[in-house]
Amino acid sequence: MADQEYKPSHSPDPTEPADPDAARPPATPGTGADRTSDAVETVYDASTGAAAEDRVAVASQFQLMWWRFRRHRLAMFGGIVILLFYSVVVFADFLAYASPQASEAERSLMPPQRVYLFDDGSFSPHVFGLDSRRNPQTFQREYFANPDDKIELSFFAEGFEYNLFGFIPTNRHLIGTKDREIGESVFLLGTDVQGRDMWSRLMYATRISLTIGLVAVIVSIALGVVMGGLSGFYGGWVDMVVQRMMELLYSIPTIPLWMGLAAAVPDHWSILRIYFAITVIIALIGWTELARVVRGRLLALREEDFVMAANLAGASQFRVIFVHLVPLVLSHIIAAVSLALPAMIVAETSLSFLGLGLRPPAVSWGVLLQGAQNIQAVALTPWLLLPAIPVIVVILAFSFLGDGLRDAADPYGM
Amino acid sequence: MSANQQITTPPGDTRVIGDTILEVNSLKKFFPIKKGFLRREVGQVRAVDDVTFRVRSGETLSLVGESGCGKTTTSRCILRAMKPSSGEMLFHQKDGRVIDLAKANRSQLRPVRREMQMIFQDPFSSLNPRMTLLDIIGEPLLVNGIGNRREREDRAAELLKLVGLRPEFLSRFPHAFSGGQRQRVGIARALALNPRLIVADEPVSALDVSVQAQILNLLMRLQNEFGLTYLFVAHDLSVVKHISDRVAVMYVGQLVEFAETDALFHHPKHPYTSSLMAAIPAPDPRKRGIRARLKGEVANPAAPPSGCYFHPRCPHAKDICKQESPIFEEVEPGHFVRCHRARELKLTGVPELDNSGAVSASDS
Amino acid sequence: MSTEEAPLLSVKDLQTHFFTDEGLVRAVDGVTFDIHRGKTLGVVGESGCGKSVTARSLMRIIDRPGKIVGGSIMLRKPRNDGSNQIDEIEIGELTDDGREIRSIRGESIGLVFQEPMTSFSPVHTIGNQIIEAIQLHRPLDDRAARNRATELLTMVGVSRPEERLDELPFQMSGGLRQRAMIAMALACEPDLLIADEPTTALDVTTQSQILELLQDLQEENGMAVMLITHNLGVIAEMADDVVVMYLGQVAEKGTVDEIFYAPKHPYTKALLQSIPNIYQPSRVELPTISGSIPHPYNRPAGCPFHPRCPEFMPGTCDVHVPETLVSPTGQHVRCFLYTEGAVRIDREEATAGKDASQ
Amino acid sequence: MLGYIIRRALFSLVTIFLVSILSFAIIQLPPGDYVDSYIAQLQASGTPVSTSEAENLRARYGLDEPFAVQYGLWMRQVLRGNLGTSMQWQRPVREVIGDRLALTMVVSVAALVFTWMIALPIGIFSAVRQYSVADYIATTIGFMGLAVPNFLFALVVMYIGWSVFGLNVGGLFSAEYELQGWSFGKFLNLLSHLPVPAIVLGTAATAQGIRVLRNNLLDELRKPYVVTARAKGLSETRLILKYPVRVALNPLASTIGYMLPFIVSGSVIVSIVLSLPTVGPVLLTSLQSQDMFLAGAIVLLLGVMTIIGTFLSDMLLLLIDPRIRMED
Repeated sequence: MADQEYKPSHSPDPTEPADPDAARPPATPGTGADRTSDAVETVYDASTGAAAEDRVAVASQFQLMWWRFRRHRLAMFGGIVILLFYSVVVFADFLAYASPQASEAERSLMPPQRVYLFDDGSFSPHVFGLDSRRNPQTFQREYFANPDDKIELSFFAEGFEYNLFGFIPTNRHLIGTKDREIGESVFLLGTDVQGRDMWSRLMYATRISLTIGLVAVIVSIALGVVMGGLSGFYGGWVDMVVQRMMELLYSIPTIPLWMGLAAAVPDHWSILRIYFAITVIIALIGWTELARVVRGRLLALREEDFVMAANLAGASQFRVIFVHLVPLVLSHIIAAVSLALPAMIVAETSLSFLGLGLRPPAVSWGVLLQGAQNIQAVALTPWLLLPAIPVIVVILAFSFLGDGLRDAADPYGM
Repeated sequence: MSANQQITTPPGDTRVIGDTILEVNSLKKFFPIKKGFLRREVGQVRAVDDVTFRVRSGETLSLVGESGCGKTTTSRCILRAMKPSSGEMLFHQKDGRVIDLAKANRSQLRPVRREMQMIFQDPFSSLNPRMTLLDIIGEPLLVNGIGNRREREDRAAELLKLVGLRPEFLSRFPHAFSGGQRQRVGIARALALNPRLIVADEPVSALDVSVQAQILNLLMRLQNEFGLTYLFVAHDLSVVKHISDRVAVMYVGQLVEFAETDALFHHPKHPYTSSLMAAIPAPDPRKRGIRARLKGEVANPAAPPSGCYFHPRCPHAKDICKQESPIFEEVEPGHFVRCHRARELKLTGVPELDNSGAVSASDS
Repeated sequence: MSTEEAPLLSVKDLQTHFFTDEGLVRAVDGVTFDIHRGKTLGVVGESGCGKSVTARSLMRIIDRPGKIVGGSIMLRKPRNDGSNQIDEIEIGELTDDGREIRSIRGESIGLVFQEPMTSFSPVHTIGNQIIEAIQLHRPLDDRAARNRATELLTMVGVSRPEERLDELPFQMSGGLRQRAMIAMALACEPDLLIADEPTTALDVTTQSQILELLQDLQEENGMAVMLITHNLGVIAEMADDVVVMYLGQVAEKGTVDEIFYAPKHPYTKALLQSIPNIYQPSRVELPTISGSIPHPYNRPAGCPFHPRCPEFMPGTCDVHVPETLVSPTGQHVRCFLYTEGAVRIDREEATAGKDASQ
Repeated sequence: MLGYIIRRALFSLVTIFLVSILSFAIIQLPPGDYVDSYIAQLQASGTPVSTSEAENLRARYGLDEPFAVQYGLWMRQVLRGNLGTSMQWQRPVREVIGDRLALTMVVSVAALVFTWMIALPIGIFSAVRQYSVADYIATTIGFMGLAVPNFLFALVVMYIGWSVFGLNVGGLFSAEYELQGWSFGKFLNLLSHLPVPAIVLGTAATAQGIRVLRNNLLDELRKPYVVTARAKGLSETRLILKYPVRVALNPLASTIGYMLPFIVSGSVIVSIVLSLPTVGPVLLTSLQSQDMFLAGAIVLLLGVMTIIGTFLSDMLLLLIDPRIRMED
């Protein structure tokens, strides 16, 4: 423990309010917790709001955080968007109506179809079939809607076989076509060069891109918490070494390094192996931010009096770390994770986009966006840029969520 | 230091001041100063520099001094929150065994910790915001394997009542309480293991003035009730005067004076103590008047002056004070001073009240 | 309060509120007092009583979401042209960052803060910051301003002032920084010095040095001082008149003698009794004020002190807001105990003198 | 202070050393070695290579030695300024990337300048007018800037440039200057092409800069010294610029340190999309074709450049923060 009396004088305590009289926000949302009466000396019970007050008094930190978080509209919104996206991860097969690999040169680069919801005033969602012909000048295929070829859409239609949740075999999909070959004639978001359905591919890409981020984050949490924890709790030379490692990784441009490592992943590996290799590469470099957060919090908390109180009570190191410190750092870790996830997703997307990450036949957002590399071509087929939208939306949602979590993580509003 | 010096407890006080509970002998704590790009040690901050005193069971002994004088470091060393550089700290355990805290290792300290607890200054940082009062107060019991869950709950409730809080509060979290109430919780936690010695580090200085008295009364009541020994670290001399039996004054890591409270406040023998007394603003507008103010600033503990550390600020300094360090000696029974001129100087302290309650004439 | 001359500063029914997300905080709620030339007004109160906000309101430096919502702050400022004319300026009506209010800040009213550590910018030298304060209000060139700054540091008892000017705040001790702070506040010889807890962060010995310095300076140039503190000892030592605040309101107001020897408000009385006094015998049970200060968001109805008041009268104190009463001697108290009139105040006074000295 | 500089410089050297090991590891990582690729290349161009020739080659390059020895050999070359030969280009690596490295720096610095030109005023404004409409707009733009990955932003800019204006916004030079030597005209042409990559590259960093500056400034605005300055009678604008902004700039100076790696990283990937003649596209093709000496050299040089940049930003911090300057 550092001696309190010899702290360097130029680091004033940041938690000290500048003006003792200035209105401080209450420690807890909404109700003033300090009102609780002093039992023995005086009975000071306000007649109103006593129930709400008791609720606050016995609320745990996580409840307080949740109350505070709930007031952060953007963060709530971000959270809901994230949940929606992760439900796509779970139900990708159900939401897709065509196999992501089913290609057909005849249907190359179809534009998205317009969906008509009503036919003669009655609800009957349908699209029109497309006729194609090759433009003799440009040799591009051009498509025309055929109003006579009405393709009706139905919900919970039968389609290709898959296992729901990985173990329930089924062939139901959210939408499908009546009395037509499944996945033959509906292309809600158009097709790519090889005539593969963009909508279905996007569903599968979402699954891959979002899980790769999640797995990478889990790996980095493990690394970050262990390294940051060691560094922050033990201080001294352990801290020194970990700090230098973090600085090192911080001062190197990561993308070239990622690219170098990713390029070393052999072509002949299975999709799964590549998936994990890329995850690990991303995580190896991404753990520093988490470690920094954990370390900073631990260093601050280690100096708190309640840690000393626990030590003096005879609590073991183990208890001090896991009962006192870790729960207090946890909320910060959660916040940091929600801010780290988008970085991981961008990393995967970038690498895959460059052709150094996941490679076809794997489908991820980055892989899909490879189709948009040639911008002159994209100008003619703009729907190939569509996968950019989920990337941006997810990252924004994570940023909002993370920001809200970070604010809520400290109920005392640091 | 004579161990048998009798302390007279004030009227109405039921305490029995007993034998030595803690002997601190030549305690030193130096912090290295590192400089340059190799971080070489170029010097030392002598935070605690040869401190010797005894604490008797049942008494309140206060450590006072200006910030940076080493009082907090001393208390942290005694609690073994930090390891002293050298010296002895002999703790007399309940069963009569004596352990040197300075040399004890973690496992040897464990049983002693139950007899020695601490009350903190900051009522906010001293309670884990994630734990209920039950968890906080019950922790010392839990980690020492005392009682089952039910018994711990009963004990915690009892402790809450003892410090003036409602037992229903056990399920609440610290954020629901004001500073004064939190300080009570901290006191309850310190009492959980039935300690004999409590180190209180500025226990009221973070509290509102109107709440200070509540906590001081509580501390004194608990002391009477349980025969607690307090080592009280504070800078507010009015509070120290109010609560202590004996007072040790520190200056730049050293004890400069040590005596019973009344002797020290009314008849200080060290010029520094006298200056401290003179500096206390009295809450009485009719006793105003410029007193001899202490000039200059506290010496730097990394480079203390020669001779007596206080001589550059001392109005009574002579040549000898610049050259020789005075020794800490007993000039009157129970009154220890580190000053070359302790026996000859007539210093003023806080005026004594005569029977009628008026201030005696010795004060201006 | 028997000064013939019109007060330097008259504050009437000042109200400063904070509009926070969680609700409205009436930090200052109808505060009235005068400050006279050459006198020291002590303002005592515990955390959240609004004493600092009051001080900042006088200079119009309330941070958002705070706002002065009512009352008047009248400054009587002597004209600079040598005539004996006095300008009456209503500070409450000046525009926020306008020229007029800026010419009052630093020029007519100086401010000294509690935190000598953080009250100076950490990356500018002390000299830079003091010279700026001089040049803002005085047409001096750099050289002359620097000389003036040296003079100021000498005046507040800083040794080696020339060198100190080029030092950074963190290189100085707390006591020195507080002296430099006072030097800066005095740069333009203000009519009023507001000292907001000037010694709270300092040790007793340094505290006494700083208090002595303030007394000397006041004697020399006859400025008025508004001294804000929670330390009754400091008030007793320094103040001529005293304002006792509780939760944004003036509980009691009078001369320092009246406050210490004839306190009227139960809060003042309780406060005086509950602080340990070095003249009292040790280890006696102190009379206490029960409970703790309510959170500013949860101000009790009626008299704000009623939940803690030993003289609480149910049905009155917790329902109605007490009026401010004035005794013939000019002592103000805001309490229902004295509503029958000034007679009761006089009766109290006869016995109270003895009480306080016991 | 000198101690600090020496410590910092030493640390930079150690970092460079570690980066060089990482770079070398990248060279070594792909299955097979340089000779395999070389032989494959020769055979592809119709020159058969025998096994003994291959062995000779291996011995010559020290490829049969352990990692540490090979690293030593590589470092000896690198320190002499010989970065090896690019297999793909059949030219010394130095020649291949010389100009491109300089242009990488130009683009990165342009992005950094853009970042601060935008982030400074917006950050200050949104802190001073916290919770105003303008603050919300700045914050939202900031979030967008952070959320849109560089390469996507580049794609979108390219797409809009092409589909709306019919322009190819890529590249750093117009076609007529592309292959020419350096001239004043070429320089002007470069300047006219810089804004698009600088904006694309700088946006994310700008967003980060705004957030960092805003947060720092909000912290500083609450400090007592601001009230002190206000109490002197200083006008609000002067006050904010002289005090809190000045103090808040200190952490910003160190921000440049970690922004640089960020920007250089971004430049690699943005250059590929915008086909800028920087090292980015070369790095990509060299990685794809396993031209490992080239790739290793680029990773090493980018690393060294950013480390030097970080060191310089630390020195800048030293210059502007007297507190650090005064220590030891």
